[in-house]
Amino acid sequence: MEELCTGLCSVLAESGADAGLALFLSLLVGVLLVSGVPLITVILLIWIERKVAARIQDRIGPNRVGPVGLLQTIADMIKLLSKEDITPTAADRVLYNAAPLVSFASVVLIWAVIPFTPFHYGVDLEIGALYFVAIASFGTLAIMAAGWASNNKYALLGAFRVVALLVSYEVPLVFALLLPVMLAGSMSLLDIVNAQTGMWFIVLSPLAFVIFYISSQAETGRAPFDLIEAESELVAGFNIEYSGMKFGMFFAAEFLHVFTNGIIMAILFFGGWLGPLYYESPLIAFAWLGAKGGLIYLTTLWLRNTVPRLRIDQIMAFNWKFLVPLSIANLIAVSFALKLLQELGWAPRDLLSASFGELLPTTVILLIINGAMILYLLGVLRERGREARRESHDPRAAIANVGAAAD
Amino acid sequence: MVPLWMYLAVAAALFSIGVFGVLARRNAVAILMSVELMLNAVNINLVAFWRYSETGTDLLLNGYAFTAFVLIVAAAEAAVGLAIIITVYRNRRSVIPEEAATLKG
Amino acid sequence: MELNAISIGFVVFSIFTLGGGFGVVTTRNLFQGTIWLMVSLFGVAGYFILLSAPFLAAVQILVYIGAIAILIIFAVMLTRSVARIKERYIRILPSFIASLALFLILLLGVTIPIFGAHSPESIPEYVASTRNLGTALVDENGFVVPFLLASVLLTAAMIGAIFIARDENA
Amino acid sequence: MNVLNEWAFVGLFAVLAPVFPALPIVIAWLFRPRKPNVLKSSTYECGVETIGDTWVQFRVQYYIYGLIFLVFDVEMVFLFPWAVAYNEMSLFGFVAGFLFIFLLTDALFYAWKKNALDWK
Repeated sequence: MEELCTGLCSVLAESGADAGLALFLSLLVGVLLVSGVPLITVILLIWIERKVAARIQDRIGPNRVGPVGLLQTIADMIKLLSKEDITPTAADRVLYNAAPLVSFASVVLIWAVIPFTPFHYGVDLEIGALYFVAIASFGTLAIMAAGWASNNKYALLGAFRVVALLVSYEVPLVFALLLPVMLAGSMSLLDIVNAQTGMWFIVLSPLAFVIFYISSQAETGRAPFDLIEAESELVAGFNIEYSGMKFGMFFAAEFLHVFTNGIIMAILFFGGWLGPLYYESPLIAFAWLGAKGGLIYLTTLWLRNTVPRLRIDQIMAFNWKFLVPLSIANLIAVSFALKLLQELGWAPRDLLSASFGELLPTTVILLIINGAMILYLLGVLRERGREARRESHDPRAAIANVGAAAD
Repeated sequence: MVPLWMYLAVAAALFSIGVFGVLARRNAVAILMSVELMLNAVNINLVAFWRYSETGTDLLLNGYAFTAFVLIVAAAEAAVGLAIIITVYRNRRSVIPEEAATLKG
Repeated sequence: MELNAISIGFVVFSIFTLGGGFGVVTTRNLFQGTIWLMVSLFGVAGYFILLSAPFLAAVQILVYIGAIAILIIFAVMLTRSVARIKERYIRILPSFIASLALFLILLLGVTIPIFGAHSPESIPEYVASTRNLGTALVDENGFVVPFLLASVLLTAAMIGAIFIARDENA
Repeated sequence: MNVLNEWAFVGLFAVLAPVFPALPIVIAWLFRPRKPNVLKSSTYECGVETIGDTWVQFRVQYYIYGLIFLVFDVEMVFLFPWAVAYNEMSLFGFVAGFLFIFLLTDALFYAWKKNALDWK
């Protein structure tokens, strides 16, 4: 929105408005334009989510309101608006009401730094990638506050479990995020996209993408990590005491968060708007970003509807004993190999201007390293799976396992 | 721009609030939170002095880097301090520092 | 001090910082105290942005609101006294006088020497970026020793805290 | 746009972002029925009376996870600048960063060996 802002700003200033006021107004228009994108998509996302889930489960899904059920979300919103909003007497009113707002706002705020096209973006912060992680921590605190302010045992227990899950999976997420930052030599999301002109980062560090994908699936509380809404075990988790529109806000935030993470992954690893003919028109660039983000989003929906939920001890063990060591090892391996190549002069030091040909030797070597790591990991996982199956056939071990799970 | 002394005045006020909390609160967790306030007041000063120092052409990073180190120390302090509080609570069912003074002769 | 975005930001963040600080030392409820602490530290992050150190601001939010707040809340829930602490404060009047005196001394001692000096016009236009910090951190003439010492400190803190907090009976 | 204008944008965004979810809630507040009664606004507990205080005791494992997370999170204070400067640094710089990560990995390894990573 930069050019629009400065353009509007100068027009307003010429028409005799105060310079500060002109700037404020142009910023306001920019904010409304940028925030409009997530707010409009979220209505569509809920419909897509339900339709995809229905198709996977061999149902039809919403099909009554509007063409192919497109207006179902609007109908649901009207229903939620007319619902009575119950605030428990024991609740801490201020925090109870603020929590859903902060939860939703923390997701919308991420969109401020997302570059839609080479020229259309809210802001290009020097610390864009870090901003994305920092803003997400507000969401965690909001969940904690919601659980506590409800003044309900189940809400608090649910919030504790969710927060433990969220903070645990943030560690591999940030370690995986370091790789695109390292390759591009910048935290600005615009620079990260531009650095992928020669080669997408998914090719340079596929393992980092896998780690990022898994942990962002956990960050958004999706299956197989959906402890947030494990309705069969936790009554409803941290949002048990919420009703009406406030309850709806937590859900809207979750749906939007999944899609936002898809877009972020498209930017970090799939070259954002880069694709054939992207320079022809901003619309094509925007379409590329939307297509890539949408595709990643669809795979998360697919996962959500096919994979069963894990127990919390399994989730934690998977994170701390597998994902975190793996993400550290990946960071060290890739950074070591790349530094060695740079010292030998085989890899360019500046990816922003490196072409495809210059990057080819680097790509091949990094791919070999990543491939070797992935093969080794698959071997480890297969062995663990075999062990687990053997244990589950042994009745005594099975009983011991049940005892451990019940704790 | 805001003049430097205003940042320092706010930092001084924040530090004094922290001191009051450390002196007057009874709960160990509250005391720890007050200590965090004091550390952050120091950080405001560091960054403000860093920003307003006249460097000429070369870049001085001392204030900037020092703030990052203070942040790390604050985090380590919080982690160990809270762990101690939890352990003392588990053994003595109390979070009041005066009541945990068993080493006193 | 004319009215512009920076001065508005300064006033807003001052309210956040000091108001949050008052909240921390006055609320009886430790959970609310934690939230107040986060309000205060958010204000500090705002100062960092005004002082052209956005990286420190982001890190402040990441470390405090993302991690330390969660840790304090966990600790509050773990150490909830069965018998509530009756009185909130001890030595309230002496503490108040002491901290007020300290504030006045700090204010006088800090502002008088620099009042009028460092006029806003003289501050450097160009400020260090995150890249400069990164280069300096691993430079042998820069901060490489403190950089590694920080790692040792964090390792020691983590091992120590786990050793202390671990419940051997469980 | 200079740097502070960018942050003014983010600040304005941060002010407006909570307004979007607040709007439907306020609209709902205008239209929704209000029929509170004691049972409805009491704490939910599967239809029975709430026993005891909400604040049940929690296991220390939550704290341990929070602690390890804190240490890794704080590590990012240095690792992000390191990653940004990565392309320009010499082998020495890389080794320093490697040592930094390696020391932290030690702590994780210690926690693993002491079974502090197990959910119990």
